Amino acid sequence: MRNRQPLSLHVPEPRFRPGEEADFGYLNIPPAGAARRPEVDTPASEMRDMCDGLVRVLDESGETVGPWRQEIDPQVLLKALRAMVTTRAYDERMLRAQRQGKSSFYMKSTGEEAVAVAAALALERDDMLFPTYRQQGLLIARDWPLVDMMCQVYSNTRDRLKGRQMPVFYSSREANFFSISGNLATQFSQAVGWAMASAIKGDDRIAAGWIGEGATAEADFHHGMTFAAVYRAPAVLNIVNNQWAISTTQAIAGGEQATFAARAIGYGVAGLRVDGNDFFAVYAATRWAAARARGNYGPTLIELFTYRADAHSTSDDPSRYRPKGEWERWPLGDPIERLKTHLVRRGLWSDEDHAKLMEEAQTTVRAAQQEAEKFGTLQSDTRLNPATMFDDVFREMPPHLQRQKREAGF
Amino acid sequence: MRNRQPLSLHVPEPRFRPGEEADFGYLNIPPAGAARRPEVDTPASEMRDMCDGLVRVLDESGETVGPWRQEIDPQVLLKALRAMVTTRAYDERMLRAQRQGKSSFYMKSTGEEAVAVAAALALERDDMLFPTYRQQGLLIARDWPLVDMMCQVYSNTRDRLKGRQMPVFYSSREANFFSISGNLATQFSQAVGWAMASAIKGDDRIAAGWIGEGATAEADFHHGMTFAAVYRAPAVLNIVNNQWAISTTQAIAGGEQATFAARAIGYGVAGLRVDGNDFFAVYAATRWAAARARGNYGPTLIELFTYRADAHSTSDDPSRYRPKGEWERWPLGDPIERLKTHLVRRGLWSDEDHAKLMEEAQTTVRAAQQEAEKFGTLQSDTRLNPATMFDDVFREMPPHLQRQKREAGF
Amino acid sequence: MAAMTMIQGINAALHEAMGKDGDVVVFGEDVGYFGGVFRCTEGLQRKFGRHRVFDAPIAEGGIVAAAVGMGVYGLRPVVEIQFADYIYPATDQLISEAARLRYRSGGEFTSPMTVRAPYGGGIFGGQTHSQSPEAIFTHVCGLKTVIPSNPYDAKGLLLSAIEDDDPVIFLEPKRLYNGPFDGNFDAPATPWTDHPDSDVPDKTYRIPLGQARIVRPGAAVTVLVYGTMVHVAQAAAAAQGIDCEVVDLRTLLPLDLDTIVASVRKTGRCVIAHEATRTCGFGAELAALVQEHCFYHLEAPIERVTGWDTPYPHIFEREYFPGPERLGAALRRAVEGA
Amino acid sequence: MAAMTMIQGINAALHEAMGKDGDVVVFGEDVGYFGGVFRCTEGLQRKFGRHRVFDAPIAEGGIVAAAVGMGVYGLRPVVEIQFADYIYPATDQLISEAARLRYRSGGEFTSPMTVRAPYGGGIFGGQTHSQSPEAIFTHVCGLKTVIPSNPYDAKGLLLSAIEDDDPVIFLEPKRLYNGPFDGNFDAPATPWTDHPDSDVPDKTYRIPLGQARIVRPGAAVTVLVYGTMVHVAQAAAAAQGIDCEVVDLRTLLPLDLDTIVASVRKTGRCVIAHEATRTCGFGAELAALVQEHCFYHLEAPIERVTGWDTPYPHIFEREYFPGPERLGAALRRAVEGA
Ligand SMILES: Cc1ncc(C[n+]2csc(CCOP(=O)(O)OP(=O)(O)O)c2C)c(N)n1
Ligand SMILES: Cc1ncc(C[n+]2csc(CCOP(=O)(O)OP(=O)(O)O)c2C)c(N)n1
Ligand SMILES: [Mg+2]
Ligand SMILES: [Mg+2]
Repeated sequence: MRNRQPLSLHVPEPRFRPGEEADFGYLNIPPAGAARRPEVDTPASEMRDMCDGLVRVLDESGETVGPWRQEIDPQVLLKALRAMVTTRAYDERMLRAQRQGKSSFYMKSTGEEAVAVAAALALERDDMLFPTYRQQGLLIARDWPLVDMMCQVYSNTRDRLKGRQMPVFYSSREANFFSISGNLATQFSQAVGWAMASAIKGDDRIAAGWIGEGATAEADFHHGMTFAAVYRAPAVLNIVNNQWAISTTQAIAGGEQATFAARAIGYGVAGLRVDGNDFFAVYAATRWAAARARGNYGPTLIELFTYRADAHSTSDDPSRYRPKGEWERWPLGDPIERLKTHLVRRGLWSDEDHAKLMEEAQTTVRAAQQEAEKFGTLQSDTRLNPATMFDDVFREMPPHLQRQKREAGF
Repeated sequence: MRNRQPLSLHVPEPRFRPGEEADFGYLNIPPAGAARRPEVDTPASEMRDMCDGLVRVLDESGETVGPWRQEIDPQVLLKALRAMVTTRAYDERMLRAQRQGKSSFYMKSTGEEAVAVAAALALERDDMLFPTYRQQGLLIARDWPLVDMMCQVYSNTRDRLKGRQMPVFYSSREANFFSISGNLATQFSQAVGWAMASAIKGDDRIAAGWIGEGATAEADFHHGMTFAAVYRAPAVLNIVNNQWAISTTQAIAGGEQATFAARAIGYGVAGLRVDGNDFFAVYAATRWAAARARGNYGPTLIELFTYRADAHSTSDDPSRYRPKGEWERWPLGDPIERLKTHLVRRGLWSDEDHAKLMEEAQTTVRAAQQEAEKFGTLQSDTRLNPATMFDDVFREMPPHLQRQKREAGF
Repeated sequence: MAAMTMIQGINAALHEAMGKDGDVVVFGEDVGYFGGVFRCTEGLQRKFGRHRVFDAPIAEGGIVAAAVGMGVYGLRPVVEIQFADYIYPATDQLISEAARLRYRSGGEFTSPMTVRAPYGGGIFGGQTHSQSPEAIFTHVCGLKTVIPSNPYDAKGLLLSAIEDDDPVIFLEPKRLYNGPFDGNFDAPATPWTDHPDSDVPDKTYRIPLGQARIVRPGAAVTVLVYGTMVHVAQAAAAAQGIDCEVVDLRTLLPLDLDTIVASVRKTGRCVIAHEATRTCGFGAELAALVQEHCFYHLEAPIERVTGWDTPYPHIFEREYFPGPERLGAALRRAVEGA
Repeated sequence: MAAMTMIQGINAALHEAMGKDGDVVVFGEDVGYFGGVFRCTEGLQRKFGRHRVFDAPIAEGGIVAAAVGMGVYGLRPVVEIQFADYIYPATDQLISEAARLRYRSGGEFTSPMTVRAPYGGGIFGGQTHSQSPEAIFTHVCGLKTVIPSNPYDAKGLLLSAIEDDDPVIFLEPKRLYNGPFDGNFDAPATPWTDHPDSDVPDKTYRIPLGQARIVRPGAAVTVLVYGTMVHVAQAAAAAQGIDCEVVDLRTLLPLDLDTIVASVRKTGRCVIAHEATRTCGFGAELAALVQEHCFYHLEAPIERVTGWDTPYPHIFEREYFPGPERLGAALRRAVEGA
């Protein structure tokens, strides 16, 4: 079997690069309402098709349609809209603050607000969240004080993390929001460990974890999926597929060969592929997965199909690697606009209300900012006490750190 | 949504423990010939069913049946039988040698001979193999000298690995057989790197990697699958599911929720689930995967469904964790017996021939052993020169190692 | 009071910890029904059930990650890494997560886990069943590292490690599991029963982390050791007839510097021994500290007797192992120096 | 001859290596079309094509594993770990595989890879964009560790690293990428152009691994440094008006011990500085070696000036960074000692 053809390496590329016109026509987006809704106790092996489809509830006209449609209390919908609008306003404001030198760094979640807000509202307040740096909407939807978040971003004297973490790596035990790590993916398998612990103790709280599509390539994703599958951990595991990992296309993470939801199939875990810009879809899918977990039927892997509308972070310049205006062309639209359209259509909301809400959000954020800046910003002279730098390495400070603290002059 | 039921942790257990009677009736084993045979360029998404079925060619009567049936030159079949019988005889002999204190350790592949021998014969001699410690059959089928293998097991003066590696961690560049690592799974992703390199250079050689079902839980499995899928690496990736990982059931690796072949689905990689005790099935599946890889259609994940007939290693005592006689009850039988039955049925072989072959294998192995022992065993006084201990850490020995070598008195 | 092997001492500590605290869980590869490849978890699953003692997938990184999550929930996981050589897949979860969690969360979240792993050579394990990776972890702020040298300490230190609210790497000298080993490969194996430190009280007792133990008082030279080398040091001292002060560190981090400094200031000489490779081994830190704190008392260079900077070679264990001869020569150099 | 930044020097080395040897391939996170988050691989994909320069999945362990396999095939992979803080997921493939392969295969298989990673603090990166993990790798036999301190060395050392047949960890002080930094946070940033070592010849040249460089000869005290600290040491010497002999190690392993010993025997005093945490940092090995080889010449304790044994705190970089003041105080202690 000689004279064989030469092999060649396949290197995936994004469809469009700067200078080109983005056209997402190639994506086949099933219509809203098309996806079936299995019972929450359906064996994973009998719902593999859910990994290739797309759970969508809100159609183009703002109607909620299909089996995943469910009645949601208008108060919850309005709370959701407010949380998403506030999240966007917060992001805008904090980006500006970073540009003004008030913080060293910032990361926005623009376009992905529904991913976090819908999940927060679909889960119970005492369920434990293991997020990435792009789910600030979880905290905001849980009514966590913006001032507290801003104090972390500013690393000021009220930063509960004592100036140790880069901006946006929030942590709040009170909000059941796990400390965000700078190391990608690690929280994903930890979430499964937490869920296992809850099951071991016969508790009824479940865990939810998030991971970016790019980070699914890390070991922790595999470990989280394996442990969740083997021990049927009560966990809702979310992959946020926003198409990009800094400059790298989702295809380099394996998105070209299969959906990210399909990863679930290999582990025998229930998988759902969901329109991440559709509040109703994310809410319904999260509810479904939470019910499955609480019923002891095991974990669910949810791919949230969305788009990173803005730069990866303040250190990034997307115009170097992707066309401008991709976001405007994104076929699944803007999660805030879509929820708004629905509410207006139902007569629960109006353009005036919306303008007012945006105005209020601005005011809230600005007020919080003023309050937070009372405790300083990155630029302030009044800073946290550097002596605290030696605390919390261990529960009690061991002798060598006491020596070093003295050596440092504290 | 309060008064929720308490959660509980699911901890998989093997069906049978010592004292119980093993009964594999619960396994549904499709009949030979039942599995379809897709074209080698079939998109992975169109052959997911292959991950749940079982490619089987040899039926109970020793007939080869179904679409995976292919003509194999009788000379190849006889070579295969000889290689498998020799492998088993070699294992027996080396186990005895270890018991006699001639080596520190040994690992048998009893019951899994077809997995290695069929693959070796289905691949080209210049394809690169990245095995685990349980594919000694690869070397034997490639006619690698038993004496050389034994010298490694004995760590004697002819051990090309200079006494550095534990027994059975063979390595042979000449045989395109990669250095076996004591760290599980690492070779799996390395095999994919080798395959990528071959593709980068426009070469036509492919890589084959093996991993135990237990080790699939390691990061390297995920990395290997991800890289193979993304870059369509020309690699044949084998999971040897022999049901056990030392004392741990395959269910703890995730085998309860899905087949191991199904892992392929999540990555969008072609997957095949194969009767690992069926020489014809393993051969045909490996051929199929190799053709797919050579055609630049990408990698294939093959689950070889088999059973670890003997102890994990000479340090292990399976009677502590599984019933005696499981192997006798294993529904897929003994790979050697099954190939023999086929050959006899075709009139290519007879019980006499077989008795003679077993006799010859014994003789060959015994002769090789005598030859190998000329160069010593673990117990011998004539040993490799300890001064060589400092070689090969780096290409050239750096000053600090030269100092240490002197310090050691060399 | 019962004469126990190291394995039994460890097993006893695990039984006590699980009996006392329902939040202690044990998992790892083959630790459940089978009781661990070295039998350290024997009987735990039978006694405490599969929900608290279970086999884990072969994924050290996943095992430690799960333990981090469980710790956040409020459990006290005790995980086993089958061999210290296989701890590397878990380094990211150990270094970036377990060790950093308390700090980065301002004290809100912690990781009270114990990671047990057999380490060290001398059992023909070759380079992947013989390593001593302690120095990698002692370099990581936020981790404690403990290494017992006998059954009594093993039980007392393991109980302290499990009850400690910070992550502890607990390395068990596998060469000592079934009997003391002084580095003399030709001597017949001796059981623990003949050794005083094999008397392990049934009652609960703890040995605080961070306290060294002077196992042999002496005036001529201070010998800093831990784990297997504690026994080698005593043999070397006896063989050389040198009045060594042998200090068993027991905890590498936090280190009992006071005991070390007091001893070296008294003897004026110091020899350090460990099985790990030399360059950047823990002996380097000890040497640096001793000369920083005892410079004006030192009468000879501090000696390091260690494993060579090569992988642990299967067939050359004897030549690789820092045995009594090499240690003895260093002791002579130290006492004769200056 | 052109004035280059460190980034340009590294980029130039990569261009030359790829141009000269068709077996050199470059991959890592965001290194392809984008050219790397620090732009070190800028232009490589355009010049050499997607088959030789490409983005990798976010899996450091997979990246190094693929590089091992490629090395076995016969390629010379140069991989980028986006930040040294993210190298931990790759430790098993680095320690158990790349470092051991030549040894365990009796020299049959090797791993000629170069692993590039920006390291060190000073850019408000917090604990996960500021680490200096060199000591973890210098402890591992089979790995070489190289750290340049200027554009000229960066190019010459990187070329040697790529052509080296053993695995090399190549750590790039990110704080120096765009200009020298002497630890004075208030001083205006200075560009490389004003620095003599920014003159980078267009022609190929190599700086052999294992050779230190005396960047400032002196008689009063030997200062052992590498990377960013080379500049801090010179600033401290100037500020203190102490006649320091500043040795830029450039390669940590293999170490140029001869140069170190000769210098300390001359000065009788030694100060070591690095940004990494102190305990078991590379400074510990240097202190141990210096006292072993220069004991009778030492007139004062060897000083270590390092990052504290805490994670790198985002807001307290200045207090954490071993700057000229702390180094200066140590220099004074060293010269006044005894
Ligand atoms: C272990 C690790 N490797 C690399 C990085 C650097 N890094 C930070 S964010 C990022 C991209 C992540 O992309 P994705 O997972 O898709 O999440 P997204 O930013 O799109 O929300 C990378 C590579 C890191 N933080 N941690
Ligand atoms: C990284 C790592 N972890 C753990 C071990 C210890 N160990 C050696 S073999 C083995 C079981 C492997 O089972 P499997 O992968 O199914 O292969 P099999 O032995 O059944 O062929 C274990 C846990 C190891 N060698 N490497
Ligand atoms: Mg992304
Ligand atoms: Mg197995």
